[in-house]
Amino acid sequence: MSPMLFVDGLLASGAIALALLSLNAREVFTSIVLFVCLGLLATLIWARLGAWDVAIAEAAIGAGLTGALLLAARHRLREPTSRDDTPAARRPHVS
Amino acid sequence: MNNSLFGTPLLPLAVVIPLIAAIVSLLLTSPRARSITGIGFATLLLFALAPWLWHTPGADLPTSVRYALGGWGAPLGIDLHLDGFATVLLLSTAALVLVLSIYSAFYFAGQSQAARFWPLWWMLVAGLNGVFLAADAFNVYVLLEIIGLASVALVALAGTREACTAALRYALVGLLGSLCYLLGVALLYRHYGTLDFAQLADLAQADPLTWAALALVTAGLLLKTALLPLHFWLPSAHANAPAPVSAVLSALVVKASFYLIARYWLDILSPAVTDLGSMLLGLLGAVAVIWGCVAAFRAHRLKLLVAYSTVAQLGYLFLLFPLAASGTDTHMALEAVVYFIVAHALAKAAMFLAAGNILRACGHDDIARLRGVAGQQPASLFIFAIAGVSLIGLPPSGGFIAKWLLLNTAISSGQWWWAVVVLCGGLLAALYIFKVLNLAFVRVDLPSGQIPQPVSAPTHAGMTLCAFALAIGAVALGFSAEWLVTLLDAGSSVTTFSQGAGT
Amino acid sequence: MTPDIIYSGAGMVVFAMGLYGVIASAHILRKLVAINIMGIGVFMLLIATAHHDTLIDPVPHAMVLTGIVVAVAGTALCLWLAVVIRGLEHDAASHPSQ
Amino acid sequence: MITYLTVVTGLLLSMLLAGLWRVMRGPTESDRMLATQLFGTAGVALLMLLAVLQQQAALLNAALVLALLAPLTLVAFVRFSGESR
Amino acid sequence: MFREMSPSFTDTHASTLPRVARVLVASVITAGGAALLLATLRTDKAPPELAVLVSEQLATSGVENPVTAVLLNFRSYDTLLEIAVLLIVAIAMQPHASSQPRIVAPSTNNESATNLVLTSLLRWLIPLSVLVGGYLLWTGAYAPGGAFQAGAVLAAAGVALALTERYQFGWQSAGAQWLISAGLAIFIATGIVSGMVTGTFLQYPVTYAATLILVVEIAATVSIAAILLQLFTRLARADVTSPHTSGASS
Repeated sequence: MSPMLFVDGLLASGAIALALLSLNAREVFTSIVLFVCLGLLATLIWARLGAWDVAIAEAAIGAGLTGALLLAARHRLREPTSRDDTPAARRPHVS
Repeated sequence: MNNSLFGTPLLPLAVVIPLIAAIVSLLLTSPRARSITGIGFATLLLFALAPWLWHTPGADLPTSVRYALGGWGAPLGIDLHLDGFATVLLLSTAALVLVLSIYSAFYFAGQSQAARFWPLWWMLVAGLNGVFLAADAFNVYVLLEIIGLASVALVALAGTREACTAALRYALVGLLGSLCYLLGVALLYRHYGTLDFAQLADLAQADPLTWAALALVTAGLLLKTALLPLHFWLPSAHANAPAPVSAVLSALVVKASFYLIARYWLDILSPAVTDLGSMLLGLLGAVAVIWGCVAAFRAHRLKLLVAYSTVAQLGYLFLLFPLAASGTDTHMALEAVVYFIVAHALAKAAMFLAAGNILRACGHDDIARLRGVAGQQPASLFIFAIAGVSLIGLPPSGGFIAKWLLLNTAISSGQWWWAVVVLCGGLLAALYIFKVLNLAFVRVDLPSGQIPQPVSAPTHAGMTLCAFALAIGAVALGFSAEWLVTLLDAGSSVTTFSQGAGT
Repeated sequence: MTPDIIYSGAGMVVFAMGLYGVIASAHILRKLVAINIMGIGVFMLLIATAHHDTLIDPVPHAMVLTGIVVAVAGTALCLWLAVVIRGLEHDAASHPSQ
Repeated sequence: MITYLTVVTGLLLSMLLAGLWRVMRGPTESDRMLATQLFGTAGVALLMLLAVLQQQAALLNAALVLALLAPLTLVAFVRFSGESR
Repeated sequence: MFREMSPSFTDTHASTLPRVARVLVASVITAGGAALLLATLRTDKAPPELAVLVSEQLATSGVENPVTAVLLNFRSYDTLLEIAVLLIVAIAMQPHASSQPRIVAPSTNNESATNLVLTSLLRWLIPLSVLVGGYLLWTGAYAPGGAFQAGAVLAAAGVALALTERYQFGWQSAGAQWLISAGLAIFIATGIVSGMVTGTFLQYPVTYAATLILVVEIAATVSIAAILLQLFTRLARADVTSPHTSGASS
């Protein structure tokens, strides 16, 4: 079944490409974003290989929670005052 | 599934009791109740394992015992497995945990970390016992994560920047090691279609994929055992942790991953082991012995010195592989190494507790500033000296017997060069131990009225007593060689998986 | 070329790249991303192993599920330690007397 | 029909991977973040196609979870990167 | 070169490794990886005997989804320990502020911005996530889904709630302690009780297997969700802590 083989090739090479790009990204933020994308692609690969339970878990944890965790940590590692919990230290939101 | 064998129904208790203890101490709110239940559970654990303690070895204890969790049996379910090797380690863990729990109850008294210490402590114990009983490759991965993450959290309890940085590095190394191990397990599963140790031992052959899996498993475990080129994380982590945590890390945690390496090399994947690989491990061990001693000698802090000494002592353990590879002396080499593990566990725990007491009393553990400290801390220095006797391997101590057995094996297997390493290691250990003692026992003539160092926290007598008990244990081990060896013989040898396979 | 070969190979390549990333990169978040990428590589190998022509082996799937949860736990602990160290560094900078 | 769906899957996948270009190029963090949302949306579609291809209706669960949780990273981004704009 | 394992927090793209070391590491990994690849692809996979065994025993496991059967019956010991792993991290990240009576409380931070788009999105997202979480838990017995997935989705709902900044979570409260330890506690209790009946730890009586697995799954879901949510809120500082007590220091 050659069309499916094409899909397989795309998924696998896409995963390799995303891993490579994520590891070589110029900024940490891009690295995180590309990792989240890799998680999404991994979800597709698990689904393709019949690992449906794993696909659901990966969609929830790999693509959702890990990304949020990494972004939250990046925020706290960057902010100038890391411990003083004063409201002034909080940043306004995108509006 | 011969679960009815003597003592076996209680086998899961070795893991379940610590887990329950963890939950209970998490839910308790009173610090006092927490430490009392901690000591209580430690006693309970020791008594649950007591059937093996008081058993006349060799009489009717089977060479190896299996317990099918969930009742499914090996390939489908997960088994527990107990033999002489595991028994010795389980018992020494239980004994050490009891003493260290008592010590910790004093150490953390009135401190806010206690709320997190006790649950993490019990999780760590559960992981250790689980590894010693494990008979499933993937189960070991989960247990390694339990041990790794609990250790990291315990190191971070010290709360200083150095401790947290060391903990973070430890965590990264731990995750890296686990993933290498997991890849190895994945390859094994792919190749042999099973995760059970006994089945793997049956099926294993010498082919490229098995070599790759063995290399990955070994690399992952070596990272966690901190054999020389991969030891970079150990000194800072062990030196910056709270004293009882340092003690358990050096005494037991690194031994757990060594235990697994020994299992994989001598038993589970033994057909794939080559002489070259064994030689390489032995060589790395030998370099670790020498280099660790030199680094310990040059360390500026007392706890760092003790931590580097762990790097050196771990080196001896890896002499097991070339010595066992000679074939005829596998059992003898294993005896020596198991003896060494127990002796080192006791001596090193005692030493870390003594160092912790000194650190607590003086407010620092800068070796240069410990001049004449024996005047103020005679008990701790005395304990340090006794433990040092065992580490150096002077008679009459557990360390002496362990080294004697190692030398014997080395000579009888015709690999005399390892004997030279053992002797050199002992000599170098004497150097750094005596350096400390020499400095500490110097009489300092202080100007009158000047108190040398402010006492930052009083050391409870119980803490000294615990350290003393461990040090005495390390020496007493030298007089009870018979008992330990027969206990080990109850499981006949390490190769119980390949013998007892075929279930 | 079967899916098994494609994805097993890709999994190992991804693992190797992640390994390089862990060793070579300095930033803690990059290291953690690299460790998670290694994890994805292992999981890919396991799930490709589970994929047989006639039936699908659930055991590696269970292993991967366990692995995913363990990975997120480990990542969270590392991130937490990093944040704590950052806070302690900041304290040391603002109260140099301590 | 199966072939047709497979071809559609392949096409969708290549378009999804083309979205990488935006993640790489940026220039702002928001651009990159939005590109991941494209990944998420296309991922949902692909999961549903795979559900039909493999005749595994339960795979729709995965699509559902992905659709629900893909915005989570975006929300976290909005919350945590006030300074980008 | 291994000293460089000490991580940094400043984003310097260039790694701190010297170029020679990087090339060395890269070539070692490439060589090792190539050997591994070759060894793997040249060796045949083992026949799926274990998969056959699982499908044979599926009827006695109490559930129809083979992955759930493996996770919660055949290899339940692994799952038990895995929940312990999560609990360890939760304990490690616990705050130690003393006065936290409730798990969830309205935020005291009155500057919490009200972003209209965000709140209205989350108003839809959160109830739906809770619904899907419950659905995944229930469906896990016979279709893909189960405790982990449900727990993760529920945790995600909580994360969304935390992101609104309208609520704070008190993880030191007694309720939270029970919540995060319930999964492990009930798992062990089930294992012991059924072990008393059947004689083997974690062996469920066949007739009650389905019920027992469901009980364990519900408890595990709750704990997994609570723990994952705790991990996030501690990192994002959306929980109740008095200032200057964050961190592992005392």
